[in-house]
Amino acid sequence: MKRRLHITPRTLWIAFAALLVLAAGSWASSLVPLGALAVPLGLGVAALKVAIVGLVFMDLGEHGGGVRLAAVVAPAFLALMIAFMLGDVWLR
Amino acid sequence: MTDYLRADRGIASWLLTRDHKRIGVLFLVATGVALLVGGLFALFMRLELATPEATMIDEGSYNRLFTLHGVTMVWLFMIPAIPAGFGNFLLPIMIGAEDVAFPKLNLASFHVYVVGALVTLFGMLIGGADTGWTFYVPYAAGTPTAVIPILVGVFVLGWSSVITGLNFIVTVHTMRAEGIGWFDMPLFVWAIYATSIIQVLATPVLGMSLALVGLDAGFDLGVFDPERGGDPVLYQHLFWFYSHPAVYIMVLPAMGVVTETICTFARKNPLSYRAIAYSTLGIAFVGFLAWGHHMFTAGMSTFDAAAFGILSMLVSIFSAIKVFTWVGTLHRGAIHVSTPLAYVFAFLFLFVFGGMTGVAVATTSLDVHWHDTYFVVAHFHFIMVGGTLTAYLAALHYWFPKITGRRYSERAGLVGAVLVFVGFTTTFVPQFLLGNMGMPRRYATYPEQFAALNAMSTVGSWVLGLGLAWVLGVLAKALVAGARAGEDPWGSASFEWRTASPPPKHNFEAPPVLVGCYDYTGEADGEPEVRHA
Amino acid sequence: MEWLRELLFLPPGAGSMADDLDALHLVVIGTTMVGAAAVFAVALTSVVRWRRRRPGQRTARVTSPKAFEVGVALSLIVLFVGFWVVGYRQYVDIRRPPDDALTVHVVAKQWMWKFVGPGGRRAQGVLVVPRGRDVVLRLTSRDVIHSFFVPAFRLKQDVLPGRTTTMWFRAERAGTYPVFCAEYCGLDHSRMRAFVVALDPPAYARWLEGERVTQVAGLGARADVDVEVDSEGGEDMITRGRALASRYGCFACHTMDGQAHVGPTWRGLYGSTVQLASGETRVASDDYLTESMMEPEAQRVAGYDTVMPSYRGVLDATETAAIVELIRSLEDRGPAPAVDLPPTEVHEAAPDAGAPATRDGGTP
Amino acid sequence: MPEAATHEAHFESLERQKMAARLGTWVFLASELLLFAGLLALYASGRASHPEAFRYGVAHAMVWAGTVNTFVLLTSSFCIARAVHALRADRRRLAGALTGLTLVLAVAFLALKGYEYHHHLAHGQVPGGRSAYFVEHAELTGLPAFFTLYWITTGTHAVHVTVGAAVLAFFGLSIVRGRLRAPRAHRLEMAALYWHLVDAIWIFLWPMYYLMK
Ligand code: HEA
Ligand code: HEA
Ligand code: HEC
Ligand code: CUA
Ligand SMILES: [Cu+2]
Repeated sequence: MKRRLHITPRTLWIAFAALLVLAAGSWASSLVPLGALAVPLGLGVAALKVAIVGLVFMDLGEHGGGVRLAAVVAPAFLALMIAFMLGDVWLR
Repeated sequence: MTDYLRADRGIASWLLTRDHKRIGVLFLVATGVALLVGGLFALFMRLELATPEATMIDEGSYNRLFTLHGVTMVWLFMIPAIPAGFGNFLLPIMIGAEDVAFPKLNLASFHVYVVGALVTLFGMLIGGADTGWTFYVPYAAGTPTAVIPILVGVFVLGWSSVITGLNFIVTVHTMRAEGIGWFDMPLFVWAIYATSIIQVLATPVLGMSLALVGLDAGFDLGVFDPERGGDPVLYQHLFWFYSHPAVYIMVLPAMGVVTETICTFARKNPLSYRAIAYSTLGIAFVGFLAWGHHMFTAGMSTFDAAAFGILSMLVSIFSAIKVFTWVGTLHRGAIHVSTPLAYVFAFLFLFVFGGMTGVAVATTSLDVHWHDTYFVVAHFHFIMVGGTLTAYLAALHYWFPKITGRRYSERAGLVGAVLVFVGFTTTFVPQFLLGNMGMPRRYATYPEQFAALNAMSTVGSWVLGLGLAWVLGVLAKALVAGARAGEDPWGSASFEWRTASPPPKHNFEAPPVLVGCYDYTGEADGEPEVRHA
Repeated sequence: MEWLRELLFLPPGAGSMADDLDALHLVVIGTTMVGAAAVFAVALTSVVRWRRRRPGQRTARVTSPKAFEVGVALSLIVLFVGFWVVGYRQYVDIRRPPDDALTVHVVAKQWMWKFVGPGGRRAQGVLVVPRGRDVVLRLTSRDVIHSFFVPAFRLKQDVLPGRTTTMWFRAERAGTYPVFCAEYCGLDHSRMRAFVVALDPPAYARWLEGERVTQVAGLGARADVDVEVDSEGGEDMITRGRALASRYGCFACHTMDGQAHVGPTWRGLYGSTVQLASGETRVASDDYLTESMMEPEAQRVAGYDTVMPSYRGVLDATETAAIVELIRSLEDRGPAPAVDLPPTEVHEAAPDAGAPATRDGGTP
Repeated sequence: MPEAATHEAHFESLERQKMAARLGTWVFLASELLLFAGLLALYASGRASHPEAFRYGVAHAMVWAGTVNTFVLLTSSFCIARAVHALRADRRRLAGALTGLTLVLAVAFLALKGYEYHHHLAHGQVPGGRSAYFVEHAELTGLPAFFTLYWITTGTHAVHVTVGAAVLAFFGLSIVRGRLRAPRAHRLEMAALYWHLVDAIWIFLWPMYYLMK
């Protein structure tokens, strides 16, 4: 039973290029004052980049349930932890 | 083929073994010692609390005692005891595997445990810490006692716990024998699996929080110092993010033991396999979102109080489902009361009571009175001693023949169970009442009005100690002089009983047929009779 | 009700919330007992009814109907969520102090409690309050976390360094009630005790006029608590606040006459709605003012710069209280009286006025 | 009735080992992420209660160093991913070279980070908030918290970079010496997964500590 590889070296190159473009965009946007937008933009682009790294470099799409569970649950708990701590700090 | 005990000889063949059964036994011995040490701390504490003033033990020593008691019981005994002890021994057998997925890592987890235990012990010997097992800042960052070695010790113990959990998760996913699907495994495996998830995801958070306290204490970094923009309440969030899920690390394996014991001694299939399996997962995941119920009076926002309050209620439902399923399993069974089942009955009563008092303290407004009083102390001892320790004793008796190949005296075992139950209730029921009266916990001295109930509790703790010593004696005697146990002394259908006692080095002599671990209907291949309760 | 309390060893309730809380307590604990007993009883009867009759006995496969499982789960959810609904409403009441309450500043430090009451009356180890009047405590700690716990009121609140938390109560009966520190705080944590003395209005008035609480409440003989009342007492908080404000240089930036300077004026500030630079608005309460002094950047007022230094560690709690009192006196309604007297309705000439005895807090 | 299970040595098979190793690594990565969770949550909470101080800290970060380092790590991540593909195709020279490049980039990252730390120290931006710098900025009460968190978080990250680099160096040598070949490419894959995690965490640290003014 051989695993089929959907990710080719070409895909890697495309992903790499996308990462570079996104990073450059992040940096450029930080030069202008963004005000309240800075945080959502910074974190949003970061999330996008991490998604690319996860799906392409780390080959996440290829794996079974256990791997996906690990990849989803940990960030989810991290997010919930932050949400509840902010729910305290902001609203106390 | 020789059994795993006789397969190799010499100390090194134990300390460097990669056999999951031997590693399990090593953990059982080590955690047993921890129980003894932690229990002795408790007995000294109760001795001091027999009278209102500080008589035999001064305040400073008392404060160290409850800290060391909590640390020892939680991290050295309870968290590894059932998963790393019984789990290691049984999990591969129960899924028809030859060993865990990463045997070397498994041994490493024991070695890491020993290192952590030694560092903790070193901390205790050079004076011990007086922070409580919760290490709340800013106190823990400024205490004059030896908090740093204890923090380091617990940090290391945490990694042992992560490694064990990781190994078990992978083992369950990849090592199940052919034909054993997820819903064909004994439910104990589900319990250990869910526990492992918590260990892997929660423990690193503890590690980082303790490291931060250590940096505050050792290098004055002031991470949680309000003068420097820190916030001590945030430490509490981080600590409980681990420590609430950790209470389920302590109880889920015990619940697995209860399921196995009940099914074996009632000769019955569980009333609902899936209800138990799913509620186990439910506890593991939803359990992550209830941590704030330890902080209702800490000055947390009312929004968070509401959220954590209701999430605590939701996670409780899963436990209740399990309890009802167990009781339902007895229905139409063929019950034979032996020592393990006697412990399980004690568990049922004490866990329901302890769990419902958990629901009581999770009721936000009521916790305002109960928080940090003896009511909470009673709540968690009902679950951890009345629940988990009792289940641990059940497991010890239930699997004793499998692990050692010998049988203990049933009558003496029952006497032990009764002593433990009586001692337990005398110790901890008065503590609920003390909590209602308003006696705060971690009090070395207390006003006169609390004296009578405290005295009663102290007497109870001696009976409990006596009971446990009795149990130790009974099992020690059985170890050397017990009658030989056959393959399956209880007439159980579960997989671990389908190999010799003690099992051979590679678990099964000949490829076994592993099917129907809860099948107690007539002939194994006859059409099972299905009925509704 | 009273006998049920006795059964559960609850001290007699003396606070405004105690009765409601105890009612819920009884329901929850009652359910617990019944539930645990029922589970145990069913298990035990099963042992008898379904005991094994032959060694090799086998059983039929029994599974539960889905509807049964769902039904059980749902009814428990309803029960538990019911607890939550009632409990959370009470909790909100506990956490939200009423307006127009008497404010007492509480400072905790290892291992004692200090109180600064209305009119600057200071005391250590004993908190004197009038019966029947809402009291708000503003608590802060000088060192580690402590927790202010009054079992008779069924209330407790953690006391944090670097932050002011609040708690409120109304003593319904005159009496002396023990206070414990409920958060572990080091060596003498278990000796960090105090008393709340709730006085009938006339006795309270006498105390305000300078009579010692040991006489008013007959506390003299208590050995287990360090009761010490600051004899200088009565110093006018507002005068003190003004002196402090000029000593610490607040008037370099703030005025009391309504003119904006480097910072906003203090006149009419108290109780007004402040527009913050972040876009939010806050009501200038005691909390807000305290925070403004400790962490000016956290809630910068719109239109001003971040130039105000933090006074954390500079102003201690009694000094903060005095300045807050000063700012409060500049509220629009004109200077508040230095001393708020409790309403003097005469109660059924309480026989225990002054020297009450309660089960766990009575005079020996 | 399910098929009778038999006790076989089937779990010896390489395929199963690969699955186990891969799942084990992912579970470990999940664990590692939660090691950082506390630090990230402290940042969020700290920023919520001291927005000005945190924004001040970010605005005065050494943006160019952080940015260069971001590109360094992104490139290294790509290299190691490409190396895994190369090894699977048994192109050992390419795999070895790419692993070596990854290592060089890792060292570059650490060197630049070290330079940055040095710069902070010289300016009194130390962890713990005890320096003249913080006295000058006394009105920003959250500034010590910002810098302490910055040091601990990036420090923990740097430790991970170091460990990851050590593991990669080990496998790189094995490839060069011809001991690690296509059939066992999953070993390099595991090390690469860890490296990607280190990269992914930095991807978040970069905006947090350099960009979100
Ligand atoms: C094994 C350990 C363990 C377990 C399983 C639990 C389980 C629970 N705990 Fe407990 N808890 C601790 C160990 C544990 N706890 C410890 C150690 C502390 C103190 C920490 C410290 O401060 O040092 C603590 C403290 C603690 C607090 C904080 C108290 C305080 O400090 O103020 C709270 C508050 O909500 C709480 C709640 C709960 C709840 C809701 C559950 C639930 O999961 C319980 C669910 C179970 C049931 C609900 C029982 C089954 C119910 C039935 C069968 C229904 C019966 C039928 C009817 C009523 C009809 N716990
Ligand atoms: C797993 C957890 C666990 C267990 C089992 C116990 C067991 C006991 N505990 Fe513990 N306890 C805690 C966890 C636990 N505790 C925690 C977390 C705290 C909070 C600490 C803090 O505040 O920071 C606490 C606090 C605590 C307090 C409150 C201290 C205070 O707040 O001031 C008290 C007081 O009575 C107490 C008593 C006891 C007693 C009498 C036992 C008895 O059950 C002990 C009985 C055991 C023995 C007497 C040993 C005998 C054993 C043998 C003879 C060997 C048998 C061996 C084999 C069978 C292999 N405990
Ligand atoms: C260097 C100038 C300066 C000094 C000295 C100063 N303040 Fe301020 N203060 C300000 C400024 C500017 C603001 C408005 C911006 C802000 O909220 O940070 C302010 C705001 C306040 C507020 C909130 C006012 C509102 O309208 O919401 C309070 C309360 C306050 N200061 C109290 C004090 C006290 C008490 C002292 C002395 C112990 C003091 N200040 C010293 C400049 C100063
Ligand atoms: Cu103050 Cu405990
Ligand atoms: Cu909890």
